Amino acid sequence: EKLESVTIRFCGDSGDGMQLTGTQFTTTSALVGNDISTYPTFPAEIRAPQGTLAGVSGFQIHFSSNDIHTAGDELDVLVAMNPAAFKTNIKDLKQNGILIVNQDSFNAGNLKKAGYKEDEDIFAKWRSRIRIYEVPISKMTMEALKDIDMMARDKERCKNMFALGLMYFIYNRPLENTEKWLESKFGKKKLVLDANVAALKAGYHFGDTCEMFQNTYEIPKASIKPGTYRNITGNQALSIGLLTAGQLTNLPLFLGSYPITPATEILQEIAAYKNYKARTFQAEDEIAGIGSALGAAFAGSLAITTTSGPGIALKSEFMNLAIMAELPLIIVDVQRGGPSTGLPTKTEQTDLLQVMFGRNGESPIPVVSASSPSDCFYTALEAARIAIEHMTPVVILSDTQSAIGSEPWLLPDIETLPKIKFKFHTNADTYKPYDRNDMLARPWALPGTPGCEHTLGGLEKENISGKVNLSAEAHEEMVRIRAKKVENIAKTIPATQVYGEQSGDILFLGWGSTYGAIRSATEELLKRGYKVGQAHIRHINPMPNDLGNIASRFKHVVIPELNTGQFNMIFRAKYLIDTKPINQVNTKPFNVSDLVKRAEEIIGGKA
Amino acid sequence: EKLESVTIRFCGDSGDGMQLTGTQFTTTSALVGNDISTYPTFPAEIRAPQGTLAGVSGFQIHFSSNDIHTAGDELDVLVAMNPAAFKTNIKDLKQNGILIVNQDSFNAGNLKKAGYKEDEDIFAKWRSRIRIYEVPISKMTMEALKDIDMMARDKERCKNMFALGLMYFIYNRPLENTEKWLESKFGKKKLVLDANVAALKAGYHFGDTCEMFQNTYEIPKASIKPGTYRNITGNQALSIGLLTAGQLTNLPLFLGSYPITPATEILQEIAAYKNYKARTFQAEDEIAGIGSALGAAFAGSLAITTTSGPGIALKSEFMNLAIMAELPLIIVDVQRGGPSTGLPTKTEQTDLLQVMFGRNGESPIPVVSASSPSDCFYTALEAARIAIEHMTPVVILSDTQSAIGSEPWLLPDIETLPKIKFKFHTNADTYKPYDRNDMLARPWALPGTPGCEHTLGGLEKENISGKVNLSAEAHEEMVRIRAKKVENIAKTIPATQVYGEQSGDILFLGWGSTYGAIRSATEELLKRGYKVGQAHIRHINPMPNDLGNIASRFKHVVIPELNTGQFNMIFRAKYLIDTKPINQVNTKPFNVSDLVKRAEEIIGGKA
Amino acid sequence: MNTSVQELTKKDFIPEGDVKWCPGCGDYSILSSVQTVLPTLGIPKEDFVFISGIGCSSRFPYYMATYGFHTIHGRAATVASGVKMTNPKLSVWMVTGDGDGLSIGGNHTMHIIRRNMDVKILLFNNRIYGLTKGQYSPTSEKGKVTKTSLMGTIERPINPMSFALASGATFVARTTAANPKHMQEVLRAAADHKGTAFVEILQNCNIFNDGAFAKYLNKETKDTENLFLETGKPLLYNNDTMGIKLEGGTNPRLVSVENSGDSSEFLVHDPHAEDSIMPYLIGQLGVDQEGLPTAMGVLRAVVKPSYDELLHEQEAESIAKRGSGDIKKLIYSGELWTVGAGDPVNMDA
Amino acid sequence: MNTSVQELTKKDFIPEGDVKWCPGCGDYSILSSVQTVLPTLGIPKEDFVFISGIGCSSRFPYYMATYGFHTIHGRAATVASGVKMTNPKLSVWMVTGDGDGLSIGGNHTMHIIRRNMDVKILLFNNRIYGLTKGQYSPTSEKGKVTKTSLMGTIERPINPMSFALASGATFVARTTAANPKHMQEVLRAAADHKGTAFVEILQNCNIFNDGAFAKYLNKETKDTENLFLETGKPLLYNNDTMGIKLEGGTNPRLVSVENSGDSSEFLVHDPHAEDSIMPYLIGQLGVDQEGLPTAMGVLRAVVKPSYDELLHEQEAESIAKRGSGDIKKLIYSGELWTVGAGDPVNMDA
Ligand SMILES: Cc1ncc(C[n+]2csc(CCOP(=O)(O)OP(=O)(O)O)c2C)c(N)n1
Ligand SMILES: Cc1ncc(C[n+]2csc(CCOP(=O)(O)OP(=O)(O)O)c2C)c(N)n1
Ligand code: SF4
Ligand code: SF4
Ligand SMILES: [Mg+2]
Ligand SMILES: [Mg+2]
Repeated sequence: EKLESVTIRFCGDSGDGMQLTGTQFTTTSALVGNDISTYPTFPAEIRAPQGTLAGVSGFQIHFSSNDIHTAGDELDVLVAMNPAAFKTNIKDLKQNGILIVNQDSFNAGNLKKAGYKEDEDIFAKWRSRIRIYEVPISKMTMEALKDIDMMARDKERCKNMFALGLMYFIYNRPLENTEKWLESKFGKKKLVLDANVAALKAGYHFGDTCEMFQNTYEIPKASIKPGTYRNITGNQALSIGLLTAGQLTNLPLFLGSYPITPATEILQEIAAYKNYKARTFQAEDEIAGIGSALGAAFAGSLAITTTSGPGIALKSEFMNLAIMAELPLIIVDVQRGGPSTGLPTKTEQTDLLQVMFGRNGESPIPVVSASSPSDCFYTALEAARIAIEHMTPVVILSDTQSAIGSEPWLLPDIETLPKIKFKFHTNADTYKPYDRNDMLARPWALPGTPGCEHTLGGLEKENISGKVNLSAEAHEEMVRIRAKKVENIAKTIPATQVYGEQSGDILFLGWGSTYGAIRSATEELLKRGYKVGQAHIRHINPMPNDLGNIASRFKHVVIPELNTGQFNMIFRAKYLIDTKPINQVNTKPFNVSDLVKRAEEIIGGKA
Repeated sequence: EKLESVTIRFCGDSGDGMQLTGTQFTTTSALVGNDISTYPTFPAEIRAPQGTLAGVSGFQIHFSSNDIHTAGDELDVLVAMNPAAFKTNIKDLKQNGILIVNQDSFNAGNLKKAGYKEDEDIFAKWRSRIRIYEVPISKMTMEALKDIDMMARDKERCKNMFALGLMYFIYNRPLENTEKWLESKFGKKKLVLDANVAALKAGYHFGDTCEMFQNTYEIPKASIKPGTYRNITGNQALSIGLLTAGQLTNLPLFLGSYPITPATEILQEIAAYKNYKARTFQAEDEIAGIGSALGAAFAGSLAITTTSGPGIALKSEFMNLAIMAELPLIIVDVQRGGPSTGLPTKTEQTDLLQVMFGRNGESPIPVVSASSPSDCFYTALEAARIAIEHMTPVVILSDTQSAIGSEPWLLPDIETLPKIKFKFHTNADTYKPYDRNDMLARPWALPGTPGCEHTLGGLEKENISGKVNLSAEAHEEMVRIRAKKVENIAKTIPATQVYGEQSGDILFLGWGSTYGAIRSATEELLKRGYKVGQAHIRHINPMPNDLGNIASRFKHVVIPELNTGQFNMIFRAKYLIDTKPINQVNTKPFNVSDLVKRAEEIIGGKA
Repeated sequence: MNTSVQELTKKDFIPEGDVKWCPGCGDYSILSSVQTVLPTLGIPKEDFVFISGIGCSSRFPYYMATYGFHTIHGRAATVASGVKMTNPKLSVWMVTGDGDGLSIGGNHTMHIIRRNMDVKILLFNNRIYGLTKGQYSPTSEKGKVTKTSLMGTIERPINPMSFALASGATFVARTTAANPKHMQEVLRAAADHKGTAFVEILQNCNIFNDGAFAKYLNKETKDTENLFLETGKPLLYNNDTMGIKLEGGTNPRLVSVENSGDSSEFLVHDPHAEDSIMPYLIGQLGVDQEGLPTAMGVLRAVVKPSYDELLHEQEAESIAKRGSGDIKKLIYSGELWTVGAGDPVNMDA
Repeated sequence: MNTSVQELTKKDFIPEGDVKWCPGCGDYSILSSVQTVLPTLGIPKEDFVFISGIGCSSRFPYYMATYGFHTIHGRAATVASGVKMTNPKLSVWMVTGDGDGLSIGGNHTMHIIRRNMDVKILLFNNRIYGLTKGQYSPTSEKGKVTKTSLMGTIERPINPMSFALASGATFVARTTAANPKHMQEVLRAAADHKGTAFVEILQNCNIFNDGAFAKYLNKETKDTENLFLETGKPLLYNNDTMGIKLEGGTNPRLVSVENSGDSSEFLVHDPHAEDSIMPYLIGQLGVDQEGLPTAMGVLRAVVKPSYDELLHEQEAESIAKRGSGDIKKLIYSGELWTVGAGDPVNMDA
């Protein structure tokens, strides 16, 4: 049977290796030519006791013969390795969806841990609605490995490979890629390697031989842009982007940071590139992270600090100093659920107003955002360009969804990467600390340069000379210059592309990781014959100058955000357009179907 | 000669006692029945070297036979005790204004310190424009004290009293009040007392006998509301307001704070009231200031933290925790010039967006603002009411102008003070940490209460039980409840009063210390026959529900702010009204005349 | 509901709901010991307050059936101080980690100790950031390889004992989660101390830093690595076969020597000494000075007035002197004048 | 413009524009001493960077004709660290106050010292908040009456020397602004030290805390209150008539005794000792232990690799091992596949 696209979620105990299973299914699917998009779900606890609800970990894969943009709304298939996983994930399975469970783990003990009665028939109320396959995954794995000389519990740990093999069978995927990967991973540990391969094959053959699965499925190749790809998460792409910026500018990279979920990985990624002159400094707190980065910028590094929501509060005072000192500095905020400690592992777009306005005084700062995992790479390059060419701190807004989600990245050819133009000021005779170029950027002269000695600081100053000056005239002028300097950036950004209709009923206006869901909704609505366009912006401050004009070509401007309407407020205030916000703050990315539904209501005048 | 109102500024070296001189002239003027308003100007330095520009300190008094609302635009009289004071203040003196200088201090040395040439005739270009009186104040003071056995330099320090006496003569004010005050101050130090009194009288008689001042002036009594008055600054009024709230609720006061200009005085004021069970804690930093206050709120104090712009950045993370914990906490932000360290002694309204939005996640917080020095008292009471009755942190926005400016305060009669309704929850059987009343406030149960043990925290929770819960449902519900809880406050605030016309050409919509200037401008415009009204709000979040309706009754909604349009943005986004902002960010309060001019342009369609 | 103090048992301090630390985490043993000690203190259950920052260790309050506050990262000391200053009769406990209390929160730790606020501080030292999955902490040994130090750390660890002593700590102790009996003695001593009690608890993170404290437990090494402190007793260890003395008169150094039997030569442990010199010395044993055993137990315990105590004394004194609060006095003070039918009158007149 | 190192004079470090401290402020003398010492160090003018926080003391960089950064309150250490890690050849100096460096900034002070970042820290200790006009600071003596402590403070001051030593300081010294000669010697020693050099400079705030250090200056008391440290010399003072020794063998205490002439009984100052025990002892003299003189000079000076040094060593090692940066390698790594006319191909194949 041929299918267009399928969404599978593997879930089980943190210890069950679901992330790994998911990743394997992903690369294999990529290799057979499907387009893919994935999204993992982690427990907030490190390792909650085995079998408990708090310990459930999952990995979702959407693969298709079309070009896709999200990890999928509802699940076609749910693989649940224990009762806790079943309980926490079953509601996402669609009508008539396939549920595959590891029968062996649905015992009294695990049922109790998941909060069921020991003898409860937990599938009862589902049988009518979905197709349930109870597979003795553990037993059959043990069986398959009976000849391998290994401790029982180690054998049992191969059950995820059995499950993977089974899914490979059902969706007609080759085993080679995973076999190759297992070799590279366990090459030395022969026994472990054999055990995993055996389990993988056993799963595959089980599907083949047993009667359970009447039909298997074909998901044809997608027509994908030719080129070289790798599967990448947003945190990886952002790290590579920053490292690339360092290489392009020939500047040493300095990352001052303090660990915090979900931004920590960026620090860990970049720490592996000391040979790229990438210096990572695990500071004592967020303040020291940005403070050290600002010092590094003063001394000539491409300076970065990374954090997540709660960390921004602590960085705000230094962000303001960076604005006054007019030094290049990249502040990365990987947004997570808030307020306060909130929901550290969940996604949200609720830090926009904080990074725009969370500082005392009039303190304009450029803000750019990433619309997908691979887009984090280009966002990083653009942030570096703005920071250095315009001598200003810049905020990058990413979020949990982009950061830990993954997608295939069509690798750019190096020559086409954007250039970043700048040079240090070294001429003592012409040096004035707050002199201005045509974009109002001031010169960057490094300590160690003879004759360019100067003192920076957070007190108000006078233009050109940079001398401390608290007069009415100086303050008025500097407030104006700092604002204009940021506005000028809009002159350097490309025209906004509108996907779909260029005028009509609805313009979807979005930013950040909602891109995929909005794009899919737009495609669906166009299919249904609506006059819909999508403008998705990278630059939030300054906004592209053409937005007002574009918006004016549509009857409704619809602004979907995973917050209560933050960008919406800024846009409304600026253009006085009665926008239609679509807001959701419930730990989850948008469902494409919800967006489509709301759009139809709006067009139909029901909203 | 009779005059309606006069604006005088005394200025000189930090050491010259100008603040004191100004305060004396103020109380005396109040006692003769004038309405008054004052505003001091301090140097950013503690004691810059004597005679330098950085060391100039000033005190401005506006006194009148009418009811006035500002410290005055231009100066009628400038008293400059040295060249530096002359140089930094002369531009504020109006055409034909009176300049009185201490001739003796205009010597080569002081001229140089002020950056003039030693032999420069610095009055040359002014003679035609203003009336200049060069009085040998120092010499004549020495002369007057020649019989007093005192060191020369101590005698010379009495010159400010001579200047004061002279002004008393010119404006026909009695010496008694100041004499009485000198006695109370120097009673024990007989010599000092005599010297000051002698200088005061000498100044007075000099005016009387010399030919210099042809005419003196009468400023008749203003028709002032009967009652008991005291002259008060905003920081004092705010402190008394908080202390009063403690008394009204019978709660111990806890103020956790870290010194910062211009908020420090509040900490110092309240520190003097230990017998009011007011506990002040000078913390190691702003974070510890608010953290200790939050702990105090948990344990049952009326908890407060005070700071200024840069300190808010450091408090944001805890403000968010307070929002999650739903505990009563008052955060006072006395705004100063920014960004960063900025202009610590200057006034500005640029922290509004920071306190509204400067936190990660969706974190709504009530914000109230004070419109004048004495209004700080009522603002404090209202903040306490909201915090306690609605169980929420509340931000008070004051600013340098209200904080250090002063005006007569018609003292309230104690019985009329607002009541604050609350009681602690002590019934173990009915206790649920996140239970709700009709306003959505949760119960306040203190550690030490048997059976009400509970754990608060910053992780998302479920309603009613307050148990940690990171589910989609719990988060969605709590985000909605936290927002609704703040909106509900609008139901408890009085209808917005519009001064002047209730409909017409222009509605001035303002908040904070711009009140006085806007009121004066409104009065002037009404005099000139324009249909103008003024709505000045205390509640910024939530806004009064009637604002949209009021705004709709006017052709133009004009929003004057000492920022680049912060409240304006929020208001426009909410009501989609094409407001006309008037913005100024130049260290100075609004000039009434500027507001009048801009309003006329707007009505005339020129803006 | 309201059990009388006498009847309190461990069970009263165990809330419903499961504990979510990793199986095998050292935190479990600390939790159990605290729940064992509290009912023996003669303090009503409702008077206990547990305040923490953020970290695995800081989840502690959720697992106690007392009042609790899981605050923000590194700031527990500030909240605990506010609680104690408001209501000194409460028994306030602060739970923190090596990252929470010494990295981001180091400054608050120093100041709460300096003020001698009457709060019991339990610092769970696992020498790693657990909750964020394994980065080095300020107590990680130099050269440690972690996710953020792939070539090994290049910073020297802080010794929590020295840090607390230099901050003026009146009570300082070290114990280990692996030794519940010793831990409970120390916890009891801390509870009995009036003022800040700073307790470092060595705790194994079996997921990200397993075996960090193995040398204190292994059969082969434990006798030579542990030095258990006893008040008034000489510093002996390895079953009293070895001892610690100060050598080299004018330029003294700590050395370990055989115990000839006459132990008069060895340093005697005096936690009550006015100055903090000996505790500072003893706290460095083993940790900063290789080859010597690590001191376990109470290093210092001296009595000084606590901040909250002094605060309320000043308040009482002020009330005695000036009488208690009075709104009318408060508002109607300073230079007043009345405006009536006639002229304004200065009220002071 | 670019004067060669040899020709540098004090004048080269004096910028135009007036200094705005209060007349009589101790800061003037520190400024002058620093400007006197710098030209003698053989370092090019453009390589000096002065970084401060906020406070009267922190205005310092504006009054130096070098590179400077007047940052934010309490955070100078973080900015200084970033500068030094980026360009280790710079001579980085941090200027802070008792409030800036020990109140709000205490944590960063601890960590920069722990890391042994090669930064010279000058802490101007006037035992008061000057810029905010006179509130008590963490070094204010207990009981001090200030604008925020009308009945006297109720917290015990921190001893900057003990704090720095407990943080693992490799160089610790105390001097006073009132003694330029001594101050300049100490500054020179600090400049020559590789690693964090922590210098406490006692500085009089004649406006808000005048006479705080009078006892070290008054004719009558200075001999008995100052103990000037000299490497390898016994701890003698009061013109060598008195000395410090450690008494009471098994339970040692510091005592001051008459110098009989044979000074062999007295403690000998050894700033180079591996452990920080003696410096910790000496740092407490006078300050924490009444009746004894206060030690002035270099308490500790030991050589350890600095953080910036190790950071760049690891970088060099990594480059040697893995070759330097290469964009192509960077981007085209991990599991790659190509989509072309035909089937996707796994590039690792
Ligand atoms: C402001 C802020 N910064 C960073 C974090 C992320 N974070 C949470 S716990 C932690 C460190 C925990 O280490 P430790 O205090 O030793 O506790 P442990 O988990 O080891 O018990 C960090 C960095 C946070 N939650 N908040
Ligand atoms: C974030 C922040 N908090 C508070 C202040 C106010 N402030 C400026 S300097 C200072 C203390 C200065 O004391 P110290 O460091 O001893 O310097 P000194 O003036 O005594 O030399 C304070 C509280 C500030 N500028 N920024
Ligand atoms: S990560 Fe480590 S410290 Fe945290 S719960 Fe697991 S074992 Fe315990
Ligand atoms: S206030 Fe004190 S420290 Fe500040 S400049 Fe004046 S004298 Fe110096
Ligand atoms: Mg830890
Ligand atoms: Mg100071």
